[in-house]
Amino acid sequence: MSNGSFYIDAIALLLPLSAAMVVTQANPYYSLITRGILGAVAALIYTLLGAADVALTEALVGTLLAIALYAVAVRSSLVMRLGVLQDEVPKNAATSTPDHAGEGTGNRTDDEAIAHPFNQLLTELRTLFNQYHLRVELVPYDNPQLLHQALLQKDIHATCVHASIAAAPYQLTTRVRRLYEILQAGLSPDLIQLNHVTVSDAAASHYQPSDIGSVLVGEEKS
Amino acid sequence: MTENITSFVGYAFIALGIFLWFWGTSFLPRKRSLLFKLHTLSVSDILGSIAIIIGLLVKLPSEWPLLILAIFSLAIWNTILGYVLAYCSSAGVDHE
Amino acid sequence: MIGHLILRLTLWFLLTSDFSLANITIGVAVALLLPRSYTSPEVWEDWLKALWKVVAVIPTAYMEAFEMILHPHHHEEIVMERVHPRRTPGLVFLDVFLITFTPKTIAIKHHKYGWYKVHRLHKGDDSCTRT
Amino acid sequence: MHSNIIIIPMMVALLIPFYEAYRDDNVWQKLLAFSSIACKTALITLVASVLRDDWMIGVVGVLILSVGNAGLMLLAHIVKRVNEA
Repeated sequence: MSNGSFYIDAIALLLPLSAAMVVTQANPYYSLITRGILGAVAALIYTLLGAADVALTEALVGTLLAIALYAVAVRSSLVMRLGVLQDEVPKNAATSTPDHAGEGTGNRTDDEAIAHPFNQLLTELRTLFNQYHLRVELVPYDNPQLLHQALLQKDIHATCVHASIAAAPYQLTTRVRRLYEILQAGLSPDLIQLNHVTVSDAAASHYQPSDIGSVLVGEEKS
Repeated sequence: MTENITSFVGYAFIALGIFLWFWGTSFLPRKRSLLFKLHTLSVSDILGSIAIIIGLLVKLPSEWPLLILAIFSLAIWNTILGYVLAYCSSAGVDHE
Repeated sequence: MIGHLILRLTLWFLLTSDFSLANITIGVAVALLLPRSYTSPEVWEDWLKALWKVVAVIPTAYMEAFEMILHPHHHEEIVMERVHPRRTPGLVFLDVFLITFTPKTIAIKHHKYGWYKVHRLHKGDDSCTRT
Repeated sequence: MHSNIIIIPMMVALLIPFYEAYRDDNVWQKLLAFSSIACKTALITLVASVLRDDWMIGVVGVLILSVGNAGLMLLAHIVKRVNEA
Protein backbone atom coordinates (compact mmCIF):
# COMPACT_ATOMS: atom_id res chain seq x y z
CA MET A 1 0.00 0.00 0.00
CA SER A 2 3.06 2.19 -0.27
CA ASN A 3 2.15 3.92 -3.50
CA GLY A 4 -1.28 5.20 -2.66
CA SER A 5 -4.54 3.37 -2.67
CA PHE A 6 -6.84 5.59 -4.67
CA TYR A 7 -7.93 2.65 -6.79
CA ILE A 8 -9.30 1.03 -3.66
CA ASP A 9 -11.48 4.09 -3.13
CA ALA A 10 -12.61 3.84 -6.74
CA ILE A 11 -13.48 0.16 -6.43
CA ALA A 12 -15.21 0.80 -3.10
CA LEU A 13 -17.78 2.85 -5.00
CA LEU A 14 -18.92 -0.37 -6.64
CA LEU A 15 -20.13 -1.66 -3.29
CA PRO A 16 -23.00 0.81 -2.74
CA LEU A 17 -23.74 0.61 -6.45
CA SER A 18 -24.25 -3.15 -6.41
CA ALA A 19 -26.13 -2.93 -3.12
CA ALA A 20 -28.51 -0.45 -4.73
CA MET A 21 -28.91 -2.89 -7.61
CA VAL A 22 -29.86 -5.65 -5.18
CA VAL A 23 -32.60 -3.65 -3.49
CA THR A 24 -34.07 -2.19 -6.67
CA GLN A 25 -34.51 -5.51 -8.48
CA ALA A 26 -38.15 -6.58 -8.61
CA ASN A 27 -37.50 -10.13 -9.70
CA PRO A 28 -36.22 -12.22 -6.78
CA TYR A 29 -33.96 -14.33 -8.97
CA TYR A 30 -32.28 -11.30 -10.51
CA SER A 31 -31.76 -10.00 -7.03
CA LEU A 32 -30.15 -13.30 -6.01
CA ILE A 33 -27.67 -13.01 -8.87
CA THR A 34 -26.96 -9.40 -7.97
CA ARG A 35 -26.42 -10.50 -4.38
CA GLY A 36 -23.69 -12.77 -5.68
CA ILE A 37 -22.09 -9.84 -7.49
CA LEU A 38 -22.27 -7.77 -4.30
CA GLY A 39 -20.56 -10.60 -2.41
CA ALA A 40 -17.78 -10.86 -4.98
CA VAL A 41 -17.12 -7.11 -4.93
CA ALA A 42 -17.22 -7.03 -1.13
CA ALA A 43 -14.72 -9.87 -0.89
CA LEU A 44 -12.44 -8.04 -3.32
CA ILE A 45 -12.53 -4.82 -1.29
CA TYR A 46 -11.94 -6.64 1.99
CA THR A 47 -8.85 -8.35 0.61
CA LEU A 48 -7.53 -5.15 -0.91
CA LEU A 49 -7.88 -3.50 2.50
CA GLY A 50 -5.96 -6.39 4.03
CA ALA A 51 -8.72 -8.26 5.83
CA ALA A 52 -8.21 -11.74 4.44
CA ASP A 53 -10.30 -13.46 7.10
CA VAL A 54 -13.30 -11.18 6.58
CA ALA A 55 -13.06 -11.69 2.84
CA LEU A 56 -13.00 -15.46 3.21
CA THR A 57 -16.05 -15.33 5.48
CA GLU A 58 -17.85 -13.10 3.01
CA ALA A 59 -17.12 -15.49 0.16
CA LEU A 60 -18.03 -18.67 2.02
CA VAL A 61 -20.95 -17.57 4.19
CA GLY A 62 -22.11 -14.30 2.67
CA THR A 63 -22.07 -15.44 -0.91
CA LEU A 64 -22.17 -19.22 -1.14
CA LEU A 65 -24.35 -20.07 1.85
CA ALA A 66 -26.61 -17.02 1.59
CA ILE A 67 -27.27 -17.63 -2.10
CA ALA A 68 -28.00 -21.30 -1.52
CA LEU A 69 -30.36 -20.63 1.37
CA TYR A 70 -32.12 -17.71 -0.32
CA ALA A 71 -32.49 -19.70 -3.53
CA VAL A 72 -34.19 -22.53 -1.68
CA ALA A 73 -36.35 -20.04 0.26
CA VAL A 74 -37.39 -18.11 -2.84
CA ARG A 75 -38.11 -21.25 -4.79
CA SER A 76 -40.28 -22.80 -2.10
CA SER A 77 -42.08 -19.67 -0.93
CA LEU A 78 -42.93 -17.97 -4.22
CA VAL A 79 -45.40 -20.65 -5.21
CA MET A 80 -49.15 -20.95 -5.35
CA ARG A 81 -50.23 -24.44 -4.40
CA LEU A 82 -53.44 -25.23 -6.26
CA GLY A 83 -55.37 -28.22 -5.01
CA VAL A 84 -57.26 -30.18 -7.66
CA LEU A 85 -59.20 -33.42 -7.86
CA GLN A 86 -57.26 -36.33 -9.27
CA ASP A 87 -59.86 -37.47 -11.80
CA GLU A 88 -60.72 -33.97 -13.07
CA VAL A 89 -57.19 -33.27 -14.25
CA PRO A 90 -56.04 -34.54 -17.63
CA LYS A 91 -53.12 -36.92 -17.35
CA ASN A 92 -50.52 -34.76 -19.04
CA ALA A 93 -51.36 -31.71 -16.92
CA ALA A 94 -50.44 -33.70 -13.85
CA THR A 95 -47.00 -34.37 -15.24
CA SER A 96 -46.07 -30.72 -14.77
CA THR A 97 -46.27 -30.99 -11.00
CA PRO A 98 -42.81 -30.73 -9.45
CA ASP A 99 -42.63 -34.41 -8.55
CA HIS A 100 -42.50 -35.31 -12.20
CA ALA A 101 -40.71 -32.24 -13.54
CA GLY A 102 -38.04 -33.00 -16.06
CA GLU A 103 -39.79 -35.98 -17.56
CA GLY A 104 -42.72 -36.12 -19.92
CA THR A 105 -42.54 -32.46 -20.85
CA GLY A 106 -42.72 -33.45 -24.49
CA ASN A 107 -46.37 -34.42 -23.99
CA ARG A 108 -47.36 -30.80 -23.67
CA THR A 109 -47.11 -30.17 -27.40
CA ASP A 110 -49.99 -32.60 -27.92
CA ASP A 111 -52.86 -30.71 -29.59
CA GLU A 112 -55.50 -32.59 -27.70
CA ALA A 113 -53.87 -31.73 -24.39
CA ILE A 114 -53.66 -28.02 -25.20
CA ALA A 115 -57.31 -27.94 -26.23
CA HIS A 116 -58.41 -29.35 -22.86
CA PRO A 117 -60.13 -26.52 -20.91
CA PHE A 118 -58.21 -27.26 -17.74
CA ASN A 119 -54.88 -26.83 -19.52
CA GLN A 120 -56.09 -23.58 -21.03
CA LEU A 121 -57.01 -22.38 -17.58
CA LEU A 122 -53.63 -23.49 -16.24
CA THR A 123 -51.79 -21.59 -18.97
CA GLU A 124 -53.82 -18.47 -18.17
CA LEU A 125 -53.01 -18.84 -14.48
CA ARG A 126 -49.31 -19.35 -15.13
CA THR A 127 -48.99 -16.30 -17.36
CA LEU A 128 -50.94 -14.23 -14.84
CA PHE A 129 -48.82 -15.29 -11.86
CA ASN A 130 -45.58 -15.02 -13.81
CA GLN A 131 -46.01 -11.25 -13.57
CA TYR A 132 -45.83 -11.64 -9.81
CA HIS A 133 -42.92 -14.16 -10.03
CA LEU A 134 -45.15 -16.90 -8.62
CA ARG A 135 -45.09 -20.49 -9.77
CA VAL A 136 -48.31 -22.52 -9.93
CA GLU A 137 -47.97 -25.97 -8.47
CA LEU A 138 -50.74 -28.57 -8.81
CA VAL A 139 -51.49 -30.74 -5.80
CA PRO A 140 -53.86 -33.58 -6.69
CA TYR A 141 -56.32 -34.98 -4.13
CA ASP A 142 -58.51 -38.08 -4.26
CA ASN A 143 -61.90 -36.72 -3.19
CA PRO A 144 -63.61 -33.34 -2.46
CA GLN A 145 -63.50 -33.89 1.33
CA LEU A 146 -59.73 -34.23 1.40
CA LEU A 147 -59.41 -31.23 -0.90
CA HIS A 148 -61.55 -29.06 1.33
CA GLN A 149 -59.74 -30.22 4.43
CA ALA A 150 -56.39 -29.37 2.87
CA LEU A 151 -57.59 -25.84 2.15
CA LEU A 152 -58.77 -25.39 5.71
CA GLN A 153 -55.54 -26.75 7.15
CA LYS A 154 -53.57 -24.31 4.98
CA ASP A 155 -51.80 -27.05 3.07
CA ILE A 156 -52.79 -25.37 -0.17
CA HIS A 157 -53.61 -21.81 -1.13
CA ALA A 158 -56.55 -22.48 -3.42
CA THR A 159 -58.73 -25.24 -4.82
CA CYS A 160 -59.97 -25.64 -8.34
CA VAL A 161 -62.92 -27.92 -9.07
CA HIS A 162 -65.57 -28.33 -11.76
CA ALA A 163 -68.40 -25.90 -11.23
CA SER A 164 -71.73 -27.72 -11.01
CA ILE A 165 -74.25 -24.96 -11.63
CA ALA A 166 -72.40 -21.79 -12.62
CA ALA A 167 -71.78 -20.51 -16.11
CA ALA A 168 -68.01 -20.81 -15.86
CA PRO A 169 -66.53 -24.31 -16.32
CA TYR A 170 -64.35 -24.17 -13.19
CA GLN A 171 -64.70 -22.88 -9.69
CA LEU A 172 -61.64 -21.59 -7.86
CA THR A 173 -61.74 -21.09 -4.10
CA THR A 174 -58.89 -19.36 -2.35
CA ARG A 175 -58.24 -18.50 1.27
CA VAL A 176 -55.72 -15.73 0.51
CA ARG A 177 -57.24 -12.29 0.01
CA ARG A 178 -54.39 -11.04 -2.17
CA LEU A 179 -54.62 -14.01 -4.54
CA TYR A 180 -58.34 -13.36 -4.85
CA GLU A 181 -57.69 -9.75 -5.84
CA ILE A 182 -55.04 -10.71 -8.39
CA LEU A 183 -57.27 -13.36 -9.92
CA GLN A 184 -60.26 -11.05 -10.02
CA ALA A 185 -58.27 -8.39 -11.83
CA GLY A 186 -56.51 -10.73 -14.24
CA LEU A 187 -58.99 -13.43 -15.29
CA SER A 188 -62.26 -13.04 -17.15
CA PRO A 189 -65.33 -14.15 -15.14
CA ASP A 190 -66.64 -16.47 -17.87
CA LEU A 191 -63.46 -18.57 -17.64
CA ILE A 192 -63.63 -19.19 -13.94
CA GLN A 193 -65.82 -18.53 -10.94
CA LEU A 194 -63.95 -17.10 -7.96
CA ASN A 195 -64.67 -17.63 -4.30
CA HIS A 196 -62.90 -16.38 -1.23
CA VAL A 197 -63.11 -18.09 2.14
CA THR A 198 -61.68 -16.83 5.40
CA VAL A 199 -59.91 -19.49 7.40
CA SER A 200 -59.14 -18.48 10.96
CA ASP A 201 -55.87 -19.60 12.49
CA ALA A 202 -57.56 -21.29 15.42
CA ALA A 203 -59.74 -23.29 13.12
CA ALA A 204 -56.79 -24.36 11.03
CA SER A 205 -54.85 -25.71 13.97
CA HIS A 206 -57.74 -27.42 15.82
CA TYR A 207 -59.57 -28.72 12.83
CA GLN A 208 -62.23 -31.36 13.45
CA PRO A 209 -63.97 -32.90 10.46
CA SER A 210 -67.36 -32.38 12.15
CA ASP A 211 -67.33 -28.60 12.43
CA ILE A 212 -66.80 -27.48 8.86
CA GLY A 213 -69.72 -25.09 9.19
CA SER A 214 -68.16 -23.11 12.04
CA VAL A 215 -64.88 -22.80 10.19
CA LEU A 216 -66.29 -21.05 7.17
CA VAL A 217 -66.60 -17.67 8.78
CA GLY A 218 -67.42 -15.73 5.68
CA GLU A 219 -67.85 -16.85 2.10
CA GLU A 220 -68.20 -14.40 -0.75
CA LYS A 221 -69.20 -15.06 -4.31
CA SER A 222 -67.89 -13.00 -7.16
CA MET B 1 20.34 -8.00 -17.45
CA THR B 2 18.45 -11.31 -17.10
CA GLU B 3 16.37 -9.61 -14.45
CA ASN B 4 15.29 -7.04 -16.98
CA ILE B 5 14.42 -9.72 -19.51
CA THR B 6 12.32 -11.79 -17.10
CA SER B 7 10.59 -8.67 -15.90
CA PHE B 8 9.80 -7.72 -19.48
CA VAL B 9 8.51 -11.21 -20.30
CA GLY B 10 6.35 -11.11 -17.20
CA TYR B 11 4.88 -7.76 -18.15
CA ALA B 12 4.31 -9.02 -21.69
CA PHE B 13 2.29 -11.97 -20.43
CA ILE B 14 0.28 -9.74 -18.10
CA ALA B 15 -0.40 -7.28 -20.90
CA LEU B 16 -1.51 -10.14 -23.15
CA GLY B 17 -3.84 -11.40 -20.44
CA ILE B 18 -5.37 -7.98 -19.87
CA PHE B 19 -5.81 -7.53 -23.61
CA LEU B 20 -7.63 -10.87 -23.78
CA TRP B 21 -9.77 -9.78 -20.84
CA PHE B 22 -10.85 -6.62 -22.63
CA TRP B 23 -11.40 -8.37 -25.96
CA GLY B 24 -13.46 -11.21 -24.54
CA THR B 25 -15.49 -9.09 -22.16
CA SER B 26 -16.24 -6.45 -24.80
CA PHE B 27 -18.71 -8.88 -26.42
CA LEU B 28 -20.72 -9.11 -23.21
CA PRO B 29 -22.86 -5.96 -23.60
CA ARG B 30 -23.59 -6.68 -27.26
CA LYS B 31 -26.72 -8.33 -28.56
CA ARG B 32 -25.42 -11.81 -29.25
CA SER B 33 -26.59 -15.25 -28.27
CA LEU B 34 -25.66 -16.60 -24.87
CA LEU B 35 -23.47 -19.34 -26.30
CA PHE B 36 -21.51 -16.89 -28.43
CA LYS B 37 -20.79 -14.85 -25.33
CA LEU B 38 -19.73 -18.02 -23.54
CA HIS B 39 -17.16 -18.61 -26.28
CA THR B 40 -15.69 -15.13 -25.97
CA LEU B 41 -15.83 -15.23 -22.18
CA SER B 42 -13.89 -18.48 -22.19
CA VAL B 43 -11.20 -16.60 -24.13
CA SER B 44 -11.06 -13.81 -21.60
CA ASP B 45 -11.77 -15.52 -18.30
CA ILE B 46 -9.81 -18.73 -18.80
CA LEU B 47 -7.04 -17.95 -21.28
CA GLY B 48 -6.59 -14.30 -20.31
CA SER B 49 -6.50 -15.10 -16.61
CA ILE B 50 -4.05 -17.93 -17.14
CA ALA B 51 -1.81 -15.56 -19.12
CA ILE B 52 -1.91 -13.03 -16.27
CA ILE B 53 -0.99 -15.68 -13.71
CA ILE B 54 1.86 -16.96 -15.89
CA GLY B 55 3.11 -13.39 -16.13
CA LEU B 56 3.08 -13.10 -12.35
CA LEU B 57 4.84 -16.46 -12.13
CA VAL B 58 7.63 -15.26 -14.41
CA LYS B 59 7.98 -11.95 -12.61
CA LEU B 60 7.81 -13.21 -9.03
CA PRO B 61 8.57 -16.93 -8.86
CA SER B 62 8.62 -17.01 -5.06
CA GLU B 63 4.92 -17.77 -4.75
CA TRP B 64 4.82 -20.56 -7.31
CA PRO B 65 2.78 -23.15 -5.33
CA LEU B 66 -0.14 -20.78 -4.94
CA LEU B 67 -0.02 -19.64 -8.54
CA ILE B 68 0.12 -23.20 -9.90
CA LEU B 69 -2.88 -24.05 -7.76
CA ALA B 70 -4.64 -20.95 -9.08
CA ILE B 71 -3.99 -22.04 -12.67
CA PHE B 72 -5.39 -25.50 -11.97
CA SER B 73 -8.52 -24.29 -10.25
CA LEU B 74 -9.04 -21.58 -12.86
CA ALA B 75 -8.75 -23.99 -15.78
CA ILE B 76 -10.88 -26.75 -14.31
CA TRP B 77 -13.58 -24.74 -12.55
CA ASN B 78 -14.14 -22.14 -15.23
CA THR B 79 -14.21 -24.70 -18.01
CA ILE B 80 -16.73 -26.86 -16.21
CA LEU B 81 -18.71 -23.74 -15.31
CA GLY B 82 -18.91 -22.92 -19.02
CA TYR B 83 -20.22 -26.42 -19.69
CA VAL B 84 -22.76 -26.21 -16.85
CA LEU B 85 -24.02 -22.81 -17.98
CA ALA B 86 -24.34 -24.00 -21.58
CA TYR B 87 -26.11 -27.17 -20.51
CA CYS B 88 -28.50 -25.47 -18.10
CA SER B 89 -29.39 -22.59 -20.39
CA SER B 90 -30.04 -24.81 -23.40
CA ALA B 91 -32.04 -27.37 -21.44
CA GLY B 92 -34.88 -24.91 -21.00
CA VAL B 93 -35.01 -24.07 -24.70
CA ASP B 94 -35.42 -27.43 -26.36
CA HIS B 95 -36.90 -30.46 -24.73
CA GLU B 96 -35.60 -32.99 -27.20
CA MET C 1 -7.10 -45.23 -4.12
CA ILE C 2 -3.50 -44.09 -4.31
CA GLY C 3 -4.46 -41.57 -6.99
CA HIS C 4 -6.96 -39.93 -4.66
CA LEU C 5 -4.32 -39.67 -1.95
CA ILE C 6 -1.75 -38.12 -4.25
CA LEU C 7 -4.25 -35.58 -5.59
CA ARG C 8 -5.35 -34.50 -2.11
CA LEU C 9 -1.81 -34.24 -0.78
CA THR C 10 -0.76 -32.20 -3.82
CA LEU C 11 -3.59 -29.75 -3.27
CA TRP C 12 -2.79 -29.54 0.44
CA PHE C 13 0.91 -28.81 -0.07
CA LEU C 14 0.28 -26.33 -2.87
CA LEU C 15 -2.15 -24.50 -0.61
CA THR C 16 0.05 -24.43 2.49
CA SER C 17 3.59 -24.86 1.06
CA ASP C 18 4.83 -25.90 4.46
CA PHE C 19 6.86 -29.07 4.89
CA SER C 20 7.06 -29.21 8.66
CA LEU C 21 6.28 -32.54 10.31
CA ALA C 22 3.05 -31.25 11.81
CA ASN C 23 1.77 -30.03 8.48
CA ILE C 24 2.62 -33.30 6.71
CA THR C 25 0.82 -35.23 9.45
CA ILE C 26 -2.28 -33.07 9.16
CA GLY C 27 -2.29 -33.37 5.38
CA VAL C 28 -1.96 -37.16 5.37
CA ALA C 29 -4.60 -37.50 8.07
CA VAL C 30 -7.08 -35.30 6.23
CA ALA C 31 -6.39 -37.06 2.92
CA LEU C 32 -7.04 -40.43 4.54
CA LEU C 33 -10.10 -39.35 6.51
CA LEU C 34 -12.01 -37.61 3.70
CA PRO C 35 -14.62 -39.93 2.23
CA ARG C 36 -13.99 -41.33 -1.17
CA SER C 37 -16.26 -43.08 -3.58
CA TYR C 38 -15.32 -46.38 -5.11
CA THR C 39 -14.42 -46.04 -8.75
CA SER C 40 -13.62 -48.82 -11.13
CA PRO C 41 -9.91 -49.16 -11.84
CA GLU C 42 -9.19 -47.05 -14.88
CA VAL C 43 -6.85 -47.92 -17.65
CA TRP C 44 -3.52 -46.19 -17.05
CA GLU C 45 -2.85 -45.90 -20.75
CA ASP C 46 -6.04 -43.91 -21.19
CA TRP C 47 -5.11 -41.63 -18.35
CA LEU C 48 -1.65 -40.95 -19.74
CA LYS C 49 -3.09 -40.24 -23.16
CA ALA C 50 -5.66 -37.89 -21.62
CA LEU C 51 -2.97 -36.10 -19.62
CA TRP C 52 -0.95 -35.59 -22.78
CA LYS C 53 -4.06 -34.24 -24.47
CA VAL C 54 -4.57 -31.75 -21.64
CA VAL C 55 -1.05 -30.43 -22.11
CA ALA C 56 -1.45 -30.33 -25.88
CA VAL C 57 -4.78 -28.51 -25.75
CA ILE C 58 -3.32 -25.37 -24.12
CA PRO C 59 -1.43 -24.08 -27.19
CA THR C 60 -4.39 -25.07 -29.37
CA ALA C 61 -6.66 -22.98 -27.17
CA TYR C 62 -4.43 -19.91 -27.50
CA MET C 63 -4.17 -20.45 -31.27
CA GLU C 64 -7.95 -20.56 -31.57
CA ALA C 65 -8.26 -17.46 -29.41
CA PHE C 66 -5.98 -15.51 -31.74
CA GLU C 67 -7.83 -16.82 -34.78
CA MET C 68 -11.03 -15.53 -33.26
CA ILE C 69 -9.45 -12.15 -32.58
CA LEU C 70 -7.95 -11.74 -36.04
CA HIS C 71 -10.85 -13.10 -38.07
CA PRO C 72 -14.29 -12.43 -36.57
CA HIS C 73 -16.29 -15.63 -36.23
CA HIS C 74 -19.96 -14.94 -36.77
CA HIS C 75 -21.46 -18.32 -37.57
CA GLU C 76 -22.65 -20.62 -34.86
CA GLU C 77 -23.73 -24.20 -35.29
CA ILE C 78 -24.55 -27.20 -33.16
CA VAL C 79 -22.89 -30.44 -34.18
CA MET C 80 -22.80 -33.91 -32.72
CA GLU C 81 -19.27 -35.04 -32.04
CA ARG C 82 -18.15 -38.58 -31.45
CA VAL C 83 -15.39 -39.22 -28.96
CA HIS C 84 -13.88 -42.59 -28.24
CA PRO C 85 -16.52 -44.42 -26.18
CA ARG C 86 -15.13 -44.85 -22.70
CA ARG C 87 -17.39 -45.31 -19.76
CA THR C 88 -15.56 -44.13 -16.63
CA PRO C 89 -16.86 -40.81 -15.30
CA GLY C 90 -13.35 -39.42 -14.97
CA LEU C 91 -12.67 -39.81 -18.65
CA VAL C 92 -16.05 -38.39 -19.62
CA PHE C 93 -15.15 -35.39 -17.48
CA LEU C 94 -11.85 -35.09 -19.31
CA ASP C 95 -13.58 -35.20 -22.68
CA VAL C 96 -15.97 -32.44 -21.65
CA PHE C 97 -13.01 -30.47 -20.34
CA LEU C 98 -11.05 -30.85 -23.56
CA ILE C 99 -13.99 -29.81 -25.73
CA THR C 100 -14.95 -26.81 -23.61
CA PHE C 101 -11.44 -25.57 -22.92
CA THR C 102 -10.84 -24.62 -26.54
CA PRO C 103 -12.70 -21.36 -27.09
CA LYS C 104 -14.29 -22.28 -30.42
CA THR C 105 -16.18 -25.27 -29.07
CA ILE C 106 -18.38 -25.76 -26.02
CA ALA C 107 -19.85 -29.09 -25.01
CA ILE C 108 -23.55 -28.70 -24.28
CA LYS C 109 -24.74 -32.19 -23.55
CA HIS C 110 -23.25 -35.59 -23.07
CA HIS C 111 -25.20 -38.49 -24.50
CA LYS C 112 -24.48 -42.10 -23.83
CA TYR C 113 -21.86 -44.04 -25.78
CA GLY C 114 -19.50 -41.18 -26.43
CA TRP C 115 -21.70 -38.71 -28.30
CA TYR C 116 -21.44 -35.06 -27.37
CA LYS C 117 -23.61 -32.16 -28.45
CA VAL C 118 -21.11 -29.43 -29.28
CA HIS C 119 -21.70 -25.77 -30.02
CA ARG C 120 -19.10 -24.50 -32.44
CA LEU C 121 -18.11 -21.15 -33.93
CA HIS C 122 -16.69 -20.86 -37.39
CA LYS C 123 -15.60 -18.12 -39.69
CA GLY C 124 -18.44 -16.30 -41.37
CA ASP C 125 -18.47 -15.43 -45.05
CA ASP C 126 -18.76 -11.72 -44.28
CA SER C 127 -15.45 -11.83 -42.45
CA CYS C 128 -13.68 -12.36 -45.78
CA THR C 129 -14.99 -9.08 -47.13
CA ARG C 130 -13.84 -7.22 -44.06
CA THR C 131 -10.25 -8.44 -44.01
CA MET D 1 6.34 -1.98 -7.80
CA HIS D 2 4.10 -0.65 -10.53
CA SER D 3 1.04 -2.32 -9.10
CA ASN D 4 -1.26 0.46 -10.25
CA ILE D 5 -0.33 -0.12 -13.87
CA ILE D 6 -1.59 -3.67 -13.63
CA ILE D 7 -4.54 -3.30 -11.29
CA ILE D 8 -6.22 -0.24 -12.77
CA PRO D 9 -6.81 -1.78 -16.23
CA MET D 10 -8.12 -4.90 -14.51
CA MET D 11 -10.62 -2.79 -12.61
CA VAL D 12 -11.72 -1.04 -15.77
CA ALA D 13 -12.31 -4.47 -17.31
CA LEU D 14 -14.36 -5.34 -14.23
CA LEU D 15 -16.74 -2.50 -15.02
CA ILE D 16 -17.87 -4.05 -18.32
CA PRO D 17 -19.68 -7.09 -16.86
CA PHE D 18 -20.99 -4.79 -14.14
CA TYR D 19 -22.70 -2.67 -16.75
CA GLU D 20 -24.02 -5.78 -18.45
CA ALA D 21 -25.46 -7.13 -15.18
CA TYR D 22 -27.20 -3.80 -14.62
CA ARG D 23 -28.60 -3.52 -18.13
CA ASP D 24 -29.60 -6.96 -19.35
CA ASP D 25 -32.91 -8.46 -18.31
CA ASN D 26 -32.28 -12.08 -19.12
CA VAL D 27 -31.47 -14.41 -16.24
CA TRP D 28 -28.78 -16.25 -18.14
CA GLN D 29 -27.07 -13.09 -19.36
CA LYS D 30 -27.01 -11.81 -15.80
CA LEU D 31 -25.58 -15.11 -14.63
CA LEU D 32 -22.92 -14.87 -17.32
CA ALA D 33 -22.00 -11.37 -16.12
CA PHE D 34 -21.85 -12.68 -12.56
CA SER D 35 -19.49 -15.48 -13.58
CA SER D 36 -17.26 -12.94 -15.29
CA ILE D 37 -17.26 -10.68 -12.22
CA ALA D 38 -16.51 -13.57 -9.86
CA CYS D 39 -13.54 -14.63 -11.96
CA LYS D 40 -12.20 -11.10 -12.35
CA THR D 41 -12.46 -10.15 -8.68
CA ALA D 42 -10.66 -13.34 -7.66
CA LEU D 43 -7.92 -12.63 -10.19
CA ILE D 44 -7.50 -9.05 -8.92
CA THR D 45 -7.22 -10.43 -5.40
CA LEU D 46 -4.55 -12.85 -6.54
CA VAL D 47 -2.57 -10.19 -8.39
CA ALA D 48 -2.73 -7.85 -5.40
CA SER D 49 -1.52 -10.61 -3.09
CA VAL D 50 1.44 -11.45 -5.30
CA LEU D 51 2.41 -7.81 -5.74
CA ARG D 52 2.22 -7.24 -1.99
CA ASP D 53 3.94 -10.54 -1.24
CA ASP D 54 1.17 -11.49 1.14
CA TRP D 55 0.64 -15.25 1.27
CA MET D 56 -2.58 -15.17 3.25
CA ILE D 57 -4.42 -12.95 0.78
CA GLY D 58 -3.27 -15.23 -2.01
CA VAL D 59 -4.77 -18.30 -0.33
CA VAL D 60 -8.01 -16.38 0.12
CA GLY D 61 -7.95 -15.43 -3.56
CA VAL D 62 -7.58 -19.05 -4.66
CA LEU D 63 -10.35 -20.16 -2.31
CA ILE D 64 -12.67 -17.41 -3.55
CA LEU D 65 -11.91 -18.51 -7.10
CA SER D 66 -13.18 -22.02 -6.46
CA VAL D 67 -15.97 -21.15 -4.02
CA GLY D 68 -17.46 -18.50 -6.28
CA ASN D 69 -17.63 -20.97 -9.13
CA ALA D 70 -19.24 -23.63 -6.97
CA GLY D 71 -21.93 -21.17 -5.90
CA LEU D 72 -22.50 -20.22 -9.53
CA MET D 73 -23.04 -23.82 -10.59
CA LEU D 74 -25.56 -24.26 -7.79
CA LEU D 75 -27.39 -21.13 -8.86
CA ALA D 76 -27.39 -22.21 -12.51
CA HIS D 77 -29.02 -25.52 -11.63
CA ILE D 78 -31.66 -23.83 -9.48
CA VAL D 79 -32.49 -21.33 -12.21
CA LYS D 80 -32.77 -24.20 -14.68
CA ARG D 81 -35.21 -26.05 -12.43
CA VAL D 82 -37.28 -22.89 -11.98
CA ASN D 83 -37.46 -22.30 -15.72
CA GLU D 84 -38.64 -25.85 -16.26
CA ALA D 85 -41.44 -25.76 -13.71
